[in-house]
Amino acid sequence: MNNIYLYSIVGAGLFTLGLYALISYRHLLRKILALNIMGSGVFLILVALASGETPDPVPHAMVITGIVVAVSASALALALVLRVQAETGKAELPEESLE
Amino acid sequence: MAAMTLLPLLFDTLLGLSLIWLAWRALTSTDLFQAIVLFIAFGLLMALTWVRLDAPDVAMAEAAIGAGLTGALLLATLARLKANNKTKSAPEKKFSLLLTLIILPVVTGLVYVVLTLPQNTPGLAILVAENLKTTGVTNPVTAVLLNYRGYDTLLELAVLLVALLGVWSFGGVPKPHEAYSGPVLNMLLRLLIPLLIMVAGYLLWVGANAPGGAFQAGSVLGAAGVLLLLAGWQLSTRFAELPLRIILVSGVVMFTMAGIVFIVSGRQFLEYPPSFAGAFILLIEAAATLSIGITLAALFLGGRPGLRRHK
Amino acid sequence: MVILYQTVALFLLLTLVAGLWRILRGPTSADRMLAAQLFGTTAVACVLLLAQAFDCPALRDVALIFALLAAVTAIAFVRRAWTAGEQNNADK
Amino acid sequence: MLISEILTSLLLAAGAFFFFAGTVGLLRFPDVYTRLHALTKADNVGLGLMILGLALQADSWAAAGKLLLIWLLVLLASASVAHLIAKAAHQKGIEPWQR
Repeated sequence: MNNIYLYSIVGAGLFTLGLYALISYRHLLRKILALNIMGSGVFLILVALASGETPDPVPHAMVITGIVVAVSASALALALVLRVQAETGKAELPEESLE
Repeated sequence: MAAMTLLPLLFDTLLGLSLIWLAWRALTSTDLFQAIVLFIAFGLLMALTWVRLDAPDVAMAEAAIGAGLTGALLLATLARLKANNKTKSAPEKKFSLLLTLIILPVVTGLVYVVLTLPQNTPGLAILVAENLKTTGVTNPVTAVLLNYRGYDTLLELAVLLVALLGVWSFGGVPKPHEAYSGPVLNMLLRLLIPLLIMVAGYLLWVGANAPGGAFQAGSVLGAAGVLLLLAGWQLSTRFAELPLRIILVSGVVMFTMAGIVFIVSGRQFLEYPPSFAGAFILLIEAAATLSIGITLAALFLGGRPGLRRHK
Repeated sequence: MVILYQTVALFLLLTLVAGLWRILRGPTSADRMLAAQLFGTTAVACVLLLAQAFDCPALRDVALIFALLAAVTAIAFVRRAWTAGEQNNADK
Repeated sequence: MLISEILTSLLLAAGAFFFFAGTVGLLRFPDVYTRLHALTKADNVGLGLMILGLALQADSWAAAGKLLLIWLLVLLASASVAHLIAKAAHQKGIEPWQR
């Protein structure tokens, strides 16, 4: 009966995967997916650690608001992606690095 | 009796591995459409995970947002990306080794910290349960959202509005280029929309003493709005200005007003008297549900209604 | 009975994971979307079984939300993603 | 074992079989139209059987009614989605598979 450890480790894994993809891809839509997966990882750790004999309702409430905020932030980010495309013709970050 | 512990363990392991695998494929597949579908599937499995973790409130929010909004939002955006932005999406090769070296310590650190955290601590659960009688509701999650941590929820409603303002600042609604929705879709909507509104009302009502509440109900309402917009429904300009804005801010306004009323009567901001708390919470939640639903649908619209987009 | 519910739920999760293969394989976008649709129906059954196994009636409301919103993503796909300008990469 | 429990077990097993058939169809059938057919028919029968089985164990008529409502909703969604996807595929000129 230890799904607490299991799901917390899955949460940490999701966070890491998201972080990796967030840094290594230039396409903005991909970055938004990566951010959402990072967020899911954090939510998973919070709820997993709160579960047990008596589930703690405080993290549950935080995660519910978190899910709604995440989707509205994604909507704003997607609108920004379309705006970037309208300005530059690309939905990616520019190629050149800081020099 | 071994099966009693083995089966859930197998279920959890399979679910956890699928989550990791789906996230990995969604983030690395070269085709963006495929990535989005994998991400939608990921959201569904997250909802199952919340079910397994004894968090039905969270599962409801995830189900409503994941099935009703995220997928539609991502697909609608993908449709508006130009063809050369759609397919290729390769990782940067230059830093991949360096990045792995940086990320490995992060993951080991995270896993170490998570594993060393004390488990089965009741956290705030006891405190919440002890004072539940004074909150006016019996569902602890609703009590936390609307009573103990009312500030958080109020500010969260404000965050939703700010996100919408951000989207509106980019200009008007993009020109719809849609065909007639067809008899099947129309019929489906005629059946679904009233049901969705009814279920939103049900979730709002039941949230006082069982899983449910303003956020879940608002998300369901938002999904109803998304469905209408997908079928080509347009907000009449008569309602696009003042009436829409009044509904959008009604949640925040109701919340703030309830807070101020108690300051005037000699209490703290958002400190409800136990005898009226249930009624106030229902009132605030009703306004919040309406605001959340309409805000989410407006976010899906992707621009300010009633404003022509100038080229 | 609880063991039966859990076994069937596990079995459904297995068929669901097998269905993932179709998302990866395609070949058309519609095939991928179909697999996601399968996920919706199977998830409803899975949640209902877990609701019965753990005797938690609130989970039925989760299944109700899934059932109500099962069509939204597919409608978005048909009305937006697939009709508007996928000409370039549909038949590759 | 009660008769209702035996009946529930049988219905759940039959439902599981139909879900299995639906997934096999999704994986093995040759084109979009046949896969649609496999999914939206087999899975809904499977869900219907399972819901019937679970409704036998429900505590109240209200709970059984909710289960039935869920099944009807999934039927409605699947039927409409199958139609919409098939129509869109046809309009895009995807040829039905022929032997």
